Amino acid sequence: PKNQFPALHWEHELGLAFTKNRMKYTNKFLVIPESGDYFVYSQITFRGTTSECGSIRQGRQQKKPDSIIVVITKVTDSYPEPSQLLTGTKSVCEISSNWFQPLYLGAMFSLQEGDKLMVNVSDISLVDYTKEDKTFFGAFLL
Amino acid sequence: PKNQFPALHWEHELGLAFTKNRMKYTNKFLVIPESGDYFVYSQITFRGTTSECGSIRQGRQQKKPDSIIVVITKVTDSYPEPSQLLTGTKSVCEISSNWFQPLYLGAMFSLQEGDKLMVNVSDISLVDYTKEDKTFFGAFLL
Amino acid sequence: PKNQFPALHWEHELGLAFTKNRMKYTNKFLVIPESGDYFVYSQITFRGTTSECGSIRQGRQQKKPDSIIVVITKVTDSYPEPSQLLTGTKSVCEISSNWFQPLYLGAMFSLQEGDKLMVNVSDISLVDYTKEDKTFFGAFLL
Amino acid sequence: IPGQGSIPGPRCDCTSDFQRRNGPSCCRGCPVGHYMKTRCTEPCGNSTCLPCPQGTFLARDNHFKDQCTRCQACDEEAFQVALENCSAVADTRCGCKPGWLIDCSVKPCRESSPFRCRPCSGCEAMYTELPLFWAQVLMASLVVLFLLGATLIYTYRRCQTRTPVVPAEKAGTEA
Repeated sequence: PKNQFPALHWEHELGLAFTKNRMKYTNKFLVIPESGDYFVYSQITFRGTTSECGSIRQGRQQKKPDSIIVVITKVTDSYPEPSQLLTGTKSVCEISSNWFQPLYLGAMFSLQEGDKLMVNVSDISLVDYTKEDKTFFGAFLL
Repeated sequence: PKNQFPALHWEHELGLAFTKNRMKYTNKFLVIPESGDYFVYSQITFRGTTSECGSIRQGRQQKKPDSIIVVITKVTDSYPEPSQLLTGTKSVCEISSNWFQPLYLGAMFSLQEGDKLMVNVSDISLVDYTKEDKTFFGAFLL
Repeated sequence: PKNQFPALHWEHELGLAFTKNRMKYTNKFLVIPESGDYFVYSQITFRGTTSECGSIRQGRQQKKPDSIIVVITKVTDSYPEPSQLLTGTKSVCEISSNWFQPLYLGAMFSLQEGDKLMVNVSDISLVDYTKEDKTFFGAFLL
Repeated sequence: IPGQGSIPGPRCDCTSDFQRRNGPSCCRGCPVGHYMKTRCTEPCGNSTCLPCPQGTFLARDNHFKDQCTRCQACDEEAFQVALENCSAVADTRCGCKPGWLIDCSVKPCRESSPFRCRPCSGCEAMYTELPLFWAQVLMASLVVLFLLGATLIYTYRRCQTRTPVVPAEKAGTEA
């Protein structure tokens, strides 16, 4: 499969989260109830402490940055491999003691009934899962 | 209330700005005209001169970053406290003489007639309000 | 025209790309088939090697940052000048050997039949066009 | 009391604290820790209120909210712990274990700012759930009190030494 990044679990009933009109959420996947054009979106807030790249020593050679990646992936019965619908990728090389930042994605796709959508991230330990207004995932039929 | 961040005023008639289908804008709030599912979005462009965090001195200990935060908040008659619908939060520790960057948010919510939406920011003095295509706020019924 | 930034070419048939309901794509433009309210969005992933601004030398004075800019522009028969609908602008001063980051834009506009939309960027050589899930552009009628 | 009979119910004019207009009707709101399932059906009747599900809360009383708020989670990567677990009436309160200090992640530090917990080696188990700002206020006031006490003791001692303690027999000779 394209990316072996881990997929996120989502809360789909409590607080601001909801599913309706036969849209189902099971085991990390949003399941598309009817074929049509959907707007799919997600924001992941990442946070971390500063990496080696950001520690600056005099006259040293510039370092390779770390990176944060979020991918919205489609899994479909009609093809054995998942396909990457949307990707947000950013280099991280902060000089401060810690950092945090969001990656937002959103676009329209033609999806088939039964297609499944999930969100993969490069490093789950960097995901700020503490509040539902910072990290979220959704889709709606147009 | 959760965050005491200041709310922004918005132009709602001139240029690209408009309200229609009984969507009202009054005193910093978009007022929801009928119950339903809405896509709510905003982009705030922030800009500033470099903070203490970004000034690098040899062998110094890593500094704490500043931060920029945007929150889309809902105020409703049915509950005495506002609720945070969407939050974009990013650390800032730039080494350049000045910096500028946008935070974008957008998601779908079930809203009630009479609900009010506002945009709060951590520091109004950092908001680039000079051009309507850089900083904007909107909502539409799905 | 307002900004002389170069406009991007887009694939509109292969892979995830598609046009339907009389929405046309010709020569860098999406052409609006019927008047109405449209949600217009785009993500451009930029990438580069580190600029002079990010090279740190002891006691040097802080440098001006580079910048990345994406503009969604409307061209209309009713007015001789294009108008900037959405702008994403970010300063870049990375200390790592290379950097990459996305800028996302999306909002609702009232458009007229025949209006044309294009995406301009500050520097085409910085655009990561290698994968369709990283850099995309679209619009749909609400 | 003669002629008590049926006492007329409270007036249904939607002005008393417990009767509030919610949509077309005037209803009694839901108590803390509950969400509104359905509105009241007869004037000034009770809304149907159900307890907030596990992992959600509502801290205010007499309301008409139809959905409880999600509890925040503490950031384990930042060594935070739940000083108070979420209940149906209050959000989780995140802080640091005793003996660990709150280290705000940003400057300036705000109430809602992210923070990390750092082990505070060599300091006694100070209960660290006080936000940093209040910890500093506490420390400052302790120092002020200490200084005040020291000056009082010092001036008291000085006053004492100035009034000579004269042996009884010599009293009266020194005017």
